[in-house]
Amino acid sequence: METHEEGETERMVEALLFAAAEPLSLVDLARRLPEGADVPAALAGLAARYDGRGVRLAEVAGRWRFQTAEDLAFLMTDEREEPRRLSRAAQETLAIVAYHQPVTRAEIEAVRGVQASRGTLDMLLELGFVRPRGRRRTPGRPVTYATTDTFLEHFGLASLADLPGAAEMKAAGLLDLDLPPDFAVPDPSAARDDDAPLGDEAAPEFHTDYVGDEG
Amino acid sequence: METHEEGETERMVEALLFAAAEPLSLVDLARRLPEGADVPAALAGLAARYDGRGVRLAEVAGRWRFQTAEDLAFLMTDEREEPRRLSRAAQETLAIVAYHQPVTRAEIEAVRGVQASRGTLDMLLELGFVRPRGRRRTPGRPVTYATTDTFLEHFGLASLADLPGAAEMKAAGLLDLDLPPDFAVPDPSAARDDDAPLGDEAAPEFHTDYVGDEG
Amino acid sequence: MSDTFQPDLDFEAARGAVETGEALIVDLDGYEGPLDLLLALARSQKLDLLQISIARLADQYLAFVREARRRRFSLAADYLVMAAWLAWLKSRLLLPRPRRGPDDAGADELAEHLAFRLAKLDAMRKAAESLLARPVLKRDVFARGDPEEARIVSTTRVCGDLYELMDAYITQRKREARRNYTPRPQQAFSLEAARERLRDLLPELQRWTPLTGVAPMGAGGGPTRASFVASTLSASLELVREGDLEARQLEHFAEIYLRRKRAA
Repeated sequence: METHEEGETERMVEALLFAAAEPLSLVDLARRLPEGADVPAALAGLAARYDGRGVRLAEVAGRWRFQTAEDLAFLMTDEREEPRRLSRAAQETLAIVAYHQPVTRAEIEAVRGVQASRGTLDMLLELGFVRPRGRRRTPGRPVTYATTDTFLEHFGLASLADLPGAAEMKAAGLLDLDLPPDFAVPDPSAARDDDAPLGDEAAPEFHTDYVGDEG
Repeated sequence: METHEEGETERMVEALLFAAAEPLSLVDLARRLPEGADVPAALAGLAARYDGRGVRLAEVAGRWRFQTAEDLAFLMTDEREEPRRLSRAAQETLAIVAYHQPVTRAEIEAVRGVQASRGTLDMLLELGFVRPRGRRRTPGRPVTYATTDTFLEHFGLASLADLPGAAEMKAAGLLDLDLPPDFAVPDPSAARDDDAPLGDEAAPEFHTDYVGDEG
Repeated sequence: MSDTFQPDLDFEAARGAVETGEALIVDLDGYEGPLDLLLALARSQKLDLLQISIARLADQYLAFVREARRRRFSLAADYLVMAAWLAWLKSRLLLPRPRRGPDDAGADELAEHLAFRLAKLDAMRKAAESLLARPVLKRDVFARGDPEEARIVSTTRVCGDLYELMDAYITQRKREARRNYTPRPQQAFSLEAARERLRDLLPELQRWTPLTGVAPMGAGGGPTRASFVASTLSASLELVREGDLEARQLEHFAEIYLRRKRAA
């Protein structure tokens, strides 16, 4: 029958090994435990306690750590569906689409000041956050992009009108005083809808500028 | 007596939770386990098994994780991170958001009786404890704020229902945001929303024999 | 309500409070506004905030404000507004109750509301304390320090973060606002030059040749390719009109082909 002290030492070793970022040696453990603690006995107790469990106590090169039981290793190979964190570039592009929709690729690039890499917008399309929405009635008839319902759900918004505006950005400390006085954040829910729908290519409206915007 | 399957499910859940870098939900666990595995039963079994140990099973933000026992915090000197100290204003603001959510900035200011200084809410937003949630359907459509899963995980809360003292405060009417229409304590911060009464205006009932929460 | 504010503070009441021996520590730095100060005073009066005497609280507050003024502390306006209101409220509380009109909130009711508001702030303050007293992650309790290599991560978490989205947006808009444009003067391929060049090329255009092949490629510093193409197109249309060239396009947006007009 183990004494109270032995039980306590075992608990402490258990907690230390659990929270440690790397395997701990006997010396490491002894240094962090109250003086006189019987570390080997505690390790032996723990090893017995975890015997046959989903996790076991293992000694690796004189250091101790918890590791998954060998027969359950198959559980650990499952890596599907990692939550994809958006890259900074994707986050920025998504933000511009959200606030300026409907927006063309060229307009996104104008705000970002860099060429939107093809991949960024494609990734947002693939993730279902952004969709092609229509064509701007301007020369070249560029495709415009807008956000999707998935976007709203993902960010917990009831509607586009719920996107925080300039006042909230200011409240959140994001707006500095050194911005131009005419600085404004567009309200996407109030955006005018004068784009041509997608897929009406059959009805040409332009006769003079079909040379396109090459170059 | 537990069956072999139950024991195996418990081992697998144990292994997964030990290996996980963050709390896992029932769905996360079920997805990795053989079909038909009784995850809640396995969690209950694990909770009992680890009761009183150096590591214990905790539910945070509706997800599960193993964590070291609270009474062993003194051992964890190497792992401890010096948390960013919250100012008193930030602490109070966080409490108001937590207990009143969704809540607008004006409502926070009304409870505190002072204008929110810049930096208070942004710090909470930046720490990831608070997030913009939507807009109140009232004139001006002010943005509402709510707490995040990070908040629950940080403070070890299974859900918002576990906020300390919330039930008592609610019963005492202390969590109502609706101030009676004739409530006229001068409030410098109220200038911005002086004509936007929130929600229903039924005057709360006052009983002079409220049991104070200290008495 | 503003018409009911008394412009003058009720200093008699304040003096009374001082004479009753209320210990006053005038240190405004410690308080976050008048409500906070009132709460501190109320707490010193009674533990149950809903049982406090608002008249006495008003006295305490006014005495505090008066003391602050005597020591020439500058008081923020909201402290003075509160003082005026409390002085008014106290006078109403002490007066024999007048017949009330339907819109006239009773002084007792206002006093109750104030007590309730203090209780509310107090509740939140205690809530903050009890939150911070909880076992906090990485301070009191610790998660696994060395999770497995093959990361077992939660997939049901929402990773969309509105704050990050706002931040991403505004960072760019700031960048945009600060960007200095130094527009280079556009060099255009003049129509004259295009005509001249096309006339020179006419003998070579015996077969249908795509416009894009006829227009100069453009490289280095000169006009852009778009300008070359546009001017060449315009020049070719002029030559068509003059009867020296033929142009053809099979469908909208398709390539335009040019050919020297054969002599009739």
